[in-house]
Amino acid sequence: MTDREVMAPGQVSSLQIRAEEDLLAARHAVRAAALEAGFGLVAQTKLITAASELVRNCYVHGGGGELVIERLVPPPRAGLRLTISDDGPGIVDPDAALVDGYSTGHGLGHGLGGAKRLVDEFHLDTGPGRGTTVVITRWVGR
Amino acid sequence: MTDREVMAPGQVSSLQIRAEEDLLAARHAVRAAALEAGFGLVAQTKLITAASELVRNCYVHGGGGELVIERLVPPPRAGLRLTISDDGPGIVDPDAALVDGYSTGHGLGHGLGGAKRLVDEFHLDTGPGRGTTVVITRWVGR
Amino acid sequence: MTSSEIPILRLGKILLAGLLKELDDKTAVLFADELSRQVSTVGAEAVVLDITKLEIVDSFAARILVEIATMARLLGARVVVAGMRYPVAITLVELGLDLPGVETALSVEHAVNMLSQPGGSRDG
Amino acid sequence: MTSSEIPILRLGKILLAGLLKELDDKTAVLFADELSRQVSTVGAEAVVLDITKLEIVDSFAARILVEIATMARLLGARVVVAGMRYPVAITLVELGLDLPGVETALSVEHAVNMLSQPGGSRDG
Ligand SMILES: Nc1ncnc2c1ncn2[C@@H]1O[C@H](COP(=O)(O)OP(=O)(O)O)[C@@H](O)[C@H]1O
Ligand SMILES: Nc1ncnc2c1ncn2[C@@H]1O[C@H](COP(=O)(O)OP(=O)(O)O)[C@@H](O)[C@H]1O
Repeated sequence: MTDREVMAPGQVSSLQIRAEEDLLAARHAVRAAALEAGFGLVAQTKLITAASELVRNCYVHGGGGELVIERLVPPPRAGLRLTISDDGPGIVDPDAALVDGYSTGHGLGHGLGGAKRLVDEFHLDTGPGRGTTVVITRWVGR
Repeated sequence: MTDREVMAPGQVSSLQIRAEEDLLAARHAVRAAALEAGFGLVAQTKLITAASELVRNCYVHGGGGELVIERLVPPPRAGLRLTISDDGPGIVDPDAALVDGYSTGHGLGHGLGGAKRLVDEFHLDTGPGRGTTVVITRWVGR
Repeated sequence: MTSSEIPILRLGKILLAGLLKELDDKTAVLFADELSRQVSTVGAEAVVLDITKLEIVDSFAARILVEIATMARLLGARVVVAGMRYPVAITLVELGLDLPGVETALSVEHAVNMLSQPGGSRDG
Repeated sequence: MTSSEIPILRLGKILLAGLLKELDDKTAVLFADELSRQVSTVGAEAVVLDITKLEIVDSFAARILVEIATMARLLGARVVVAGMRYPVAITLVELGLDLPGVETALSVEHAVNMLSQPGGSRDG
């Protein structure tokens, strides 16, 4: 695997989420970026899991979309920012969707709220007919 | 610790709730006042726990605020009155919020209803956009 | 080896399955089918799912693990999930998930020992 | 000593952690991470959380205790919470909280005895 060499600090990479296999590819890309950024084992696992939840939502609920991985360099701190976006139906009631156990499908309904708890910053931009964009950030060394 | 000397009967003291550390400081201040007022061990524990729930709500849900500790002297009885207030979003449905298990966050949802059961008097004044003020009172020797 | 690419070994009345690094949708479904078929034909009394290799358990994978445990339980077999990595345990709890009804063990060895004790309880 | 300032001692296959007077958010998270790492690396079969010093357990602290117990259970270890003060127990019941899934013991000594009995039950 040459994944580990792909991202220099400050670099941005993106990945289309169109098929089931892309979920795996997305996870691999986030793992490679997290290793490269210097995250510890627990932080890495949390970030990849959060990404996995959101990329799956993008595919399952949003009909597919895009993952953008952005390597943040100091100042102020080193970190990783992921933007997961789709042009799907959007979420009518985002506050409800964030509550654990709320699912309109066959999921456990812990994805959105869980992902929020696993990262340092979480922004959800959505609305009926507007698609869904989630931006998550985790800083190295916390 | 000189905490134990701070409150004479009838005296009022107040404490800002702005940061995580203030939760601990609030607990210490309530403990000192409860000892001074002559509460037994169980009553003390109940009052401090109720205060802890409400001060955490003030910080987490209300965005911070203030704790006022008031030493009540006879007549009619010795006791302690705590006022926890914030200018946050307020509570849309206070009756629902008092029900055990109701939480809009990641909490257990036992704070508000639990605090009410732990004290002798409980007043909740809140509404959308009006902030939240909770006044609790516990009398010595019951 | 099975059609799901997840090896299932037989140890007396125990079936031992070693999950791989990743658990995707298709593999999971094939594996669950194959496993329940084997539990049934072999008359297995217990299944040990070795998840030592699994690096990520998101809510999708957690659901699969619980579904496999339920399926085996309905067939009359116990399921023990063994060898969860500690970052995975920390993350699952933060996700608010706790694999209800699933027994756990530190390692496959612990799981097999636990299953060989006649007085071993059924729930974690 | 651990990075969370909560000492974790090892007694054979048992880890013994003594919580301090206060349990705040940051300490709790660091402690949970460190404890699960140790459970995993040491292969601990049980964890005893000594809460003798803990003077207040509000719903936040109760959630933490349950989460730590869940995390240890996912790794395959038992968790016993030992030494709860009686005013704390009275208050928890009035809060409507009962630490689901957490085993309890009167003291650390009781907990260790309980864990050394092979037939000790697994559930609280
Ligand atoms: N990208 C998205 N597009 C449309 N709806 C979404 C999206 N992400 C989440 N949702 C909605 O929010 C709900 C909760 O999401 P989540 O907590 O991840 O649970 P789950 O995916 O298990 O249903 C989903 O059931 C779905 O209705
Ligand atoms: N000071 C406050 N400001 C705004 N909302 C509050 C406040 N206190 C409580 N609430 C609301 O009431 C709900 C129930 O409170 P509580 O019983 O303490 O549970 P928890 O804090 O565990 O969620 C909270 O989830 C929140 O929505």
